[in-house]
Amino acid sequence: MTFDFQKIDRRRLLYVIQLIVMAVPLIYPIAIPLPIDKYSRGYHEAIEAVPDSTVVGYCNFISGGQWPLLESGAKRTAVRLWEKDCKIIFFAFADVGVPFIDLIIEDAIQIYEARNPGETIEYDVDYVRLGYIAGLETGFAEFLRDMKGLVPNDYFGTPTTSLNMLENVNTGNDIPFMVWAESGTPAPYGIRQYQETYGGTMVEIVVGMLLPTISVYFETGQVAGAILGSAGCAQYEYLAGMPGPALRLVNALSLTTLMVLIALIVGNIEYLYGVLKGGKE
Amino acid sequence: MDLAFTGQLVGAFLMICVFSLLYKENPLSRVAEHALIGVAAGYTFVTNFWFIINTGVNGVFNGNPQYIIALVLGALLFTNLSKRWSWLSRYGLALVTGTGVALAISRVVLTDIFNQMVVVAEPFLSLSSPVEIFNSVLMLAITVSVLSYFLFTTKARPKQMGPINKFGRYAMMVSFGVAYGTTSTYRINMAIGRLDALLNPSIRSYSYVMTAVVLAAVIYWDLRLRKK
Amino acid sequence: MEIFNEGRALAFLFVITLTALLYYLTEYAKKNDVPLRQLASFEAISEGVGRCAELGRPLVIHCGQRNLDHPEVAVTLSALEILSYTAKLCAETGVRIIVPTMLHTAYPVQVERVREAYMEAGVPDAFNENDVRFLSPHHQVYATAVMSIFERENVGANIMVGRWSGISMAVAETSARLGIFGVGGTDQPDNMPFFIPTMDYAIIGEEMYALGAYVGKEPRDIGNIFAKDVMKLLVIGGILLGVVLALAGIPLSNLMGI
Amino acid sequence: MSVWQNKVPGYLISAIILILVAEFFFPVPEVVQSINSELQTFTAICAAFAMLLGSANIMKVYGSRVIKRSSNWEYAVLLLTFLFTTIGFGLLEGTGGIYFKWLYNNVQVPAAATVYAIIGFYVVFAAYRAFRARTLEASILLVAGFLTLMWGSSIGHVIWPGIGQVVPWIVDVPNTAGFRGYKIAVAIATVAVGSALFLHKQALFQKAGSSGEGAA
Repeated sequence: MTFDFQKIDRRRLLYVIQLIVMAVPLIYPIAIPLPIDKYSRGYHEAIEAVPDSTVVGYCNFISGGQWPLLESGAKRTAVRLWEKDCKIIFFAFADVGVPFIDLIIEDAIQIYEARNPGETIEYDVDYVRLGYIAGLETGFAEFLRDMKGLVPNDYFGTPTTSLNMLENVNTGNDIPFMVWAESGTPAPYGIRQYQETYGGTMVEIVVGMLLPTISVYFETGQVAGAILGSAGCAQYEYLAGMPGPALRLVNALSLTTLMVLIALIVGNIEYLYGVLKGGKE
Repeated sequence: MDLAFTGQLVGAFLMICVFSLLYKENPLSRVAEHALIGVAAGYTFVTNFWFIINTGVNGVFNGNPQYIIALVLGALLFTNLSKRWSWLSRYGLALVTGTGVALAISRVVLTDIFNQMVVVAEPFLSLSSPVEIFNSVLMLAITVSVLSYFLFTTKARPKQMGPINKFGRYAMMVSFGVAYGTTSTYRINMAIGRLDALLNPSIRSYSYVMTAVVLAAVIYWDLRLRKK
Repeated sequence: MEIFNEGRALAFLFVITLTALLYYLTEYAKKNDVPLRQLASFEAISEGVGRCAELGRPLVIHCGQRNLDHPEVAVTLSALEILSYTAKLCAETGVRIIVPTMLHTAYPVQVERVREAYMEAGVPDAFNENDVRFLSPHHQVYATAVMSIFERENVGANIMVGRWSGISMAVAETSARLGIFGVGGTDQPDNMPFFIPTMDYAIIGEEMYALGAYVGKEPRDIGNIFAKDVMKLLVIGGILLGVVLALAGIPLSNLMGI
Repeated sequence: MSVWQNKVPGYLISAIILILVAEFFFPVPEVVQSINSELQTFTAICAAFAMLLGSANIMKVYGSRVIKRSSNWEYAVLLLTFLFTTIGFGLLEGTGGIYFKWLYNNVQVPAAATVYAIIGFYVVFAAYRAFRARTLEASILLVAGFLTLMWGSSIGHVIWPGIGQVVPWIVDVPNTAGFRGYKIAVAIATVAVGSALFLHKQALFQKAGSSGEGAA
């Protein structure tokens, strides 16, 4: 019985330490050096290379639990594009992604107006919202073939044919740049349908777990750059010159990861010590 | 207090209740758990109900009478609640499974078999540096040995192949190690994201108070349980 | 007019070869003995049931997270075979079997499978329908509910088959922490690492499908394994041929028409 | 009777597989294409019914707990209250309703995300307790995992700058190759299950072999 207690207590002790390690950087900012990886650099360079006044597609899958990890990059991307006078078309292929588009737009407008006093963002001039589109890959293929046919009305019920911003936009050829904000499972169909078929430039915002998937497409150049998780967001905040919340998340992540490394080392030293002493564990 | 702020507080309270699982399972974590299952089941019910109405039932009345077949097959699934008639639900399941399997067969051969074979073989077209030669040969060796690890009949896998299979297993462990690293990072990141939501300046002070209350209650229950 | 869609002739040949092999090797297995190599996880299942019988504790088996309407349904079908086998062992030894599930499409099938196993074991009345439980279709809710089943019901063995995603870590770790005998794994690589240290016997990748056939031991199962082995050898041969061709300057993709 | 119970559903599966797979490999007439597209809609509707059945089952399981007053039945009452409240708002207001969305956003989303977040805590404890170099295999897993984690943390780059070269190589070469073999094996098995279902050599509803071959 005593053995059990020991085990439980050690477990709780670890949880408490972890809680502190995670929370402190969230409450008090600290400075940890931040290496910039090639994916974020590619992302930044691709966005900077977008010609002024380009029409940009912005598909959002981010929702729920992944939102805090990726929101910073998602919003700052929209801000940076607006600063280049780009016209953004927001849409989603997952119904859960729709409410989060509201948040991206609202906050991005705030950041934009704070950075560019006196300038405003207007609907149908700087962006339009198309809401949820069903059908995933088949839906996306159809979307790029005949956008106004597939989506007769925008999110607010206005006919897409009467939107000024979309006057000359109806196919993948009219959208030279695409932001693909995923969260969980990778969807290479975006690459297949848009990049391979219409040859536009594509950047992705994804969780860090998808590194192995994204690296394949990055090496072939099908994806010009990617924000990978909160670390990628923090790097983009730095590159785009817009400080934000991702830095504190990534600092917390760095410290907690360090804790995992220490836990691995300590656990194994204990184990080896036990083995050397001849005990079981 | 407006609806949005109340929502934030309720959400924060539930989050703290779930986090209390880290100490021990307790009445508050059970409240959160059951609230979650209840709302989730309700949400599932409602979204699918409206999907059936909008796509199926409306479809029948608006030029797609064939959808009546789908509605009948779907409704037959409910025969599963009875012992005697449960076999009727097999028709709906046959439709669902047949479609799933067929889509898989079509997709998998090209992407997961042929394309993978090609990427192993084609680096050998242009080997320029010793590093490239090493990498390509290593990748070939690993892919083949892992594949041979998954041979199960002794006819296809004689004993002499032992060392190759072992090498394959070791190589897989490298992959699992990498997966362990990236997946762990992601999980930790999720935890940090939740904590950040709790520490959001607009509700931070409430979070502190609620955490203290929940923790006190949980410890109290735990002590009482131990006394018993 | 073309006979095949572009680039798909070879894929068709592949599927047809596999189907033909399945057919003929099943016939072959009916007449001949095809020895299989040892599979540790197969013996581990009866070991788990045995432990539960000794200790008088229930056994938990779950069939993963892939629904029957998903393109990747194959793994769930194998999991269902393992469920039938385990349920029958449990029915024979009087071990209570708890089958939590998050698969709304497979739930009815699971009820039938367990009911049938009890009927075959000759104890149809011992089957308790409420022990096959649809907990929730949501991963996270399911994980919490299963974790509390582990704690409340004093479970003796935990068998995790089928496809598992992120929650596998929580479920497997909880079962290991409570000292529950564990057999499990998943067919996809990303969550496999969590099974290796937490389970007493890990089922790695394709072993899941093989296990589904080991439990049946019918000619059709043996034929299935044998056919897949032949296909794997063909793929290995194809890769090696591709390397030789590549060294001669011919890309394999041209040859395959993709 | 058994024909309708076993054989016919089995033939139905074979027919569906045949017609859908045919479209993938061969240029088929338009009528086949439209049948396939209808089939996929049918499947979606049928799957939605299965979800309803799932919810109905939750009601049944927890409802019987309340009726039998089995242990912890009070929580079952709470669960059913939330369930029916959600259904009530959802049916009255539709899926876009304020209260329906409020319940989803403020009960389900935070609670579910936190259950996920808890896994982040298990990761550290599992690192301490479970990931040990017991065997050569476990050691390989451990070293690769350790390096990948170190690479993922910016502090790792400070401790050892070389990590920036080593880990990408591990990810790109041995890791990718290992997964590739693993994936091919699983893919072959997937096709085999499909073929077996088509040939009626894989059971779906009943245990393999229980009613001889041909049982679906």
